[in-house]
Amino acid sequence: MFFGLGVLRGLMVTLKNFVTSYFMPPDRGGLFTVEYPEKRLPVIERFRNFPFLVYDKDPENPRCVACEICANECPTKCIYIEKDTDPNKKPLRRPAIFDIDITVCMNCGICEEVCPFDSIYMDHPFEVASSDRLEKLLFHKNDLLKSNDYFHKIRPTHAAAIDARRRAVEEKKKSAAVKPSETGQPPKAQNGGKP
Amino acid sequence: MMIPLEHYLIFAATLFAIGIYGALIRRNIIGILISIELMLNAVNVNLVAFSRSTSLAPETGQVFAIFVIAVAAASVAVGLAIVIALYRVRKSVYTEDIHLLKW
Amino acid sequence: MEILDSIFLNTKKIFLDLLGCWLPDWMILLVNIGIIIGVIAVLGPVIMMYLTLLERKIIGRMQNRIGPNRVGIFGILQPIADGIKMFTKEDIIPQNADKIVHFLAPVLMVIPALLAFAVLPFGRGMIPVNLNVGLLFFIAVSSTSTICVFMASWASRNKFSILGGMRSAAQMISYEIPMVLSVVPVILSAESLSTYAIVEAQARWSGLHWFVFTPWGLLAFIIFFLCGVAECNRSPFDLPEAESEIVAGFHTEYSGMKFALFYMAEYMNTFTVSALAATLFLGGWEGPVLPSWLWFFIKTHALIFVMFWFRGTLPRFRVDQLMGLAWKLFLPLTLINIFVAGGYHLISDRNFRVAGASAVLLVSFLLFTVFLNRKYMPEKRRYDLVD
Amino acid sequence: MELLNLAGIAGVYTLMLVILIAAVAMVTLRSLFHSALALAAVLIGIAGIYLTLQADFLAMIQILIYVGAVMTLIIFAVMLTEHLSHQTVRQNNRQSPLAIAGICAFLFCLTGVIVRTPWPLQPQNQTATITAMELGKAFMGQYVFAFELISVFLIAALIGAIVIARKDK
Repeated sequence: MFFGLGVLRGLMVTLKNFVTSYFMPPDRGGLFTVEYPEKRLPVIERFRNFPFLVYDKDPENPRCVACEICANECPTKCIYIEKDTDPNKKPLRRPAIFDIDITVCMNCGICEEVCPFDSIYMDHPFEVASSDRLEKLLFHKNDLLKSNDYFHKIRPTHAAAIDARRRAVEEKKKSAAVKPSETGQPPKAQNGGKP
Repeated sequence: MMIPLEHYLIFAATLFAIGIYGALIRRNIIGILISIELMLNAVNVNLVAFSRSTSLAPETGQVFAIFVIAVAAASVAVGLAIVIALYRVRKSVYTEDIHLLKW
Repeated sequence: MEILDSIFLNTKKIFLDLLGCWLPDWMILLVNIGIIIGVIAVLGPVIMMYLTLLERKIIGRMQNRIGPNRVGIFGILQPIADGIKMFTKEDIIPQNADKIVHFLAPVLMVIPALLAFAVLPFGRGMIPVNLNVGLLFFIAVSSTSTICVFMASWASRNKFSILGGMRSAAQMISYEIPMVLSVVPVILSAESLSTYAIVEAQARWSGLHWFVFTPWGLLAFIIFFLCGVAECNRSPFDLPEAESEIVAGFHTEYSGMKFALFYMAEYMNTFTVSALAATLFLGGWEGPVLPSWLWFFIKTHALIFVMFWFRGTLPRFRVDQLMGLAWKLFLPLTLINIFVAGGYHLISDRNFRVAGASAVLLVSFLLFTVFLNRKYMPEKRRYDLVD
Repeated sequence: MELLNLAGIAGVYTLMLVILIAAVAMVTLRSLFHSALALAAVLIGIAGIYLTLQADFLAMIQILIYVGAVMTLIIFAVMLTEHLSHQTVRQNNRQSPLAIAGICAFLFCLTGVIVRTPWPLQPQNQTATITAMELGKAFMGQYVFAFELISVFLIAALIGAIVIARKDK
């Protein structure tokens, strides 16, 4: 039918777009770009970035027992663990060295899933860029250790579920301990499915 | 801006001479066509210079000049069409290679 | 409003009188010409810089994004940043390129773009040179840029640029003819080739008196504007520098300052073509309240907005569609338009001539678009669902 | 003010000199593309000469038709036929000294004639600028037949050129 009608209809679409971009709110045709450094989108809870180690009371004894399951499971092999030894060379259940190479880690979260002792979780801050490629991007144990209440701050529901489960295990162990049961068995924390 | 008529005529004459020189020594047909264009332009300058200073109705020279421009444009169009057709057949535009009446 | 209207003229007059007391009078003449040349030499590049920013902002807003706003408050300094980038970029000349012609092409490309400013009537009494063949001067100057395109494409010895050069030369020639013919009705009714007289002719009529409101004027305006868009190789007609097909057309082998010159020439052409379209059809500096030079800039920037709008919307033309549009639609329409404009002036009865002219034009438009083009028109796609 | 006139006249003579240099360059340059560009320079120069002769409509027509269209045709032809391998081929035949002698003789007697003949000057219309109005009247008045004939001639040339240059399938 008319020769130029399709062109005019197309032009009207862009004109509407152009005009509404000034007046309308973001969801009805307005601008929705967030200008990154000044304004930021809130990080959602399940956001996954590089892992971190959780400690309950003091950084000296983290939950991690250096069982190296996460190091073996890590697809890119970016975790390096060395067991701590007490003065007379008897291995202790604590990591002396716990290094994660950030440049290699791909934030897959497998270490979080396989860890039987709820000690390694994925962190939120993603601005870890630095000029020195080797030294600054190899996180050592003291860079990774963060308190449990930090865990509660960044992932409230997930942390609460974890703590509830740990407390249940504690009670069951305590009630079992009340009955005469053999000692020295380390509390086997069920590695229940992630809530 | 009083430039005597003779100066324009001498200028046009030298331009015409350069055109003839070009047409004589060029081996490439398009080179010859270009020199003919130059000669036509020299003639145009003469026409306009004469009509402005000697004729009673000064616009006749320009009318002639416009007709010359039209004819020159037509001649270039046909000339170059022939050159392209020639090039397609003989693969060369040099005057020495085109010496057979029939090919 | 009179003071505001001729504010620039008065300042120039005051400045010249100031100089007058100790400079001989012929020197004043030269200074006057110097001022005009200076204004154009500054106005051209500044307009070009801020057109690039305007374009990126408008197209950004059409795509629901903001466009440059980091350099300066609203991206005001972005063109300066682009300029510095263009200056500092390395200027590579291909190894077996033809050095002189490679260097000359961008320079000669900018000259016609700048010359075209000389005949634009910026305001009442503010026309750089009031040639009585002003319009013809504009068309002649804008037609010389074809040679610069050839020089650029031939000198860079590169297949892509030669292809781009041939395509853009073909496009420029085939869109120049409808452009020249679409201007004839305007000359016919304004009885003069000088752009200043054309604007005054549009001011003299009573009532809404721009040429665009006459039937032949509207058609001529649309065709002139579209040919202008094609003349500066912009948006829907930018096949010669289509990034997807032939890298960057004839300016593939150019970088740094030379590319900036090509870029500047294109944007200055955009400004001058829309300025001339505004002068010829929308009554140049003619406007009720605002000062005359402001009206001129408002109309020109409205047309420039339409050009950017095309770029934000329309896909690129194929080569045969491009040529088909120029030769099969625009050329016949402009020829018929000249006849209709002639008839329009002979008939004195007002509404009969408007009805008659628009009827003839509509019929011829439909004739050329629907009936003759039916073979090439893509048939309507129907999506019948497979039940 | 006479200084300005002098400058103007000097300008015209320099323009003439520039045109002659460009014409010589056009004839002697090796690569055809460069000589085509020299021709463009000559044509623009001659448009300038028309301006000094107060023929501004003709100057614009010259730029529009010659530099806009004819040059494009010539450059198209040069591009279609020039092999880059031809750069080494000699562009002109051996007769240039002979040609120069002949041309100088021709030029010499021509200038002799120009200088000696008393041209019947009409000083009164020296300053009248021929506007498009008078040209239009001349075209539609005295030369209307030639005007119609030239359009037929151009159409014939157009069709002829297309037929010759077209690849006959």
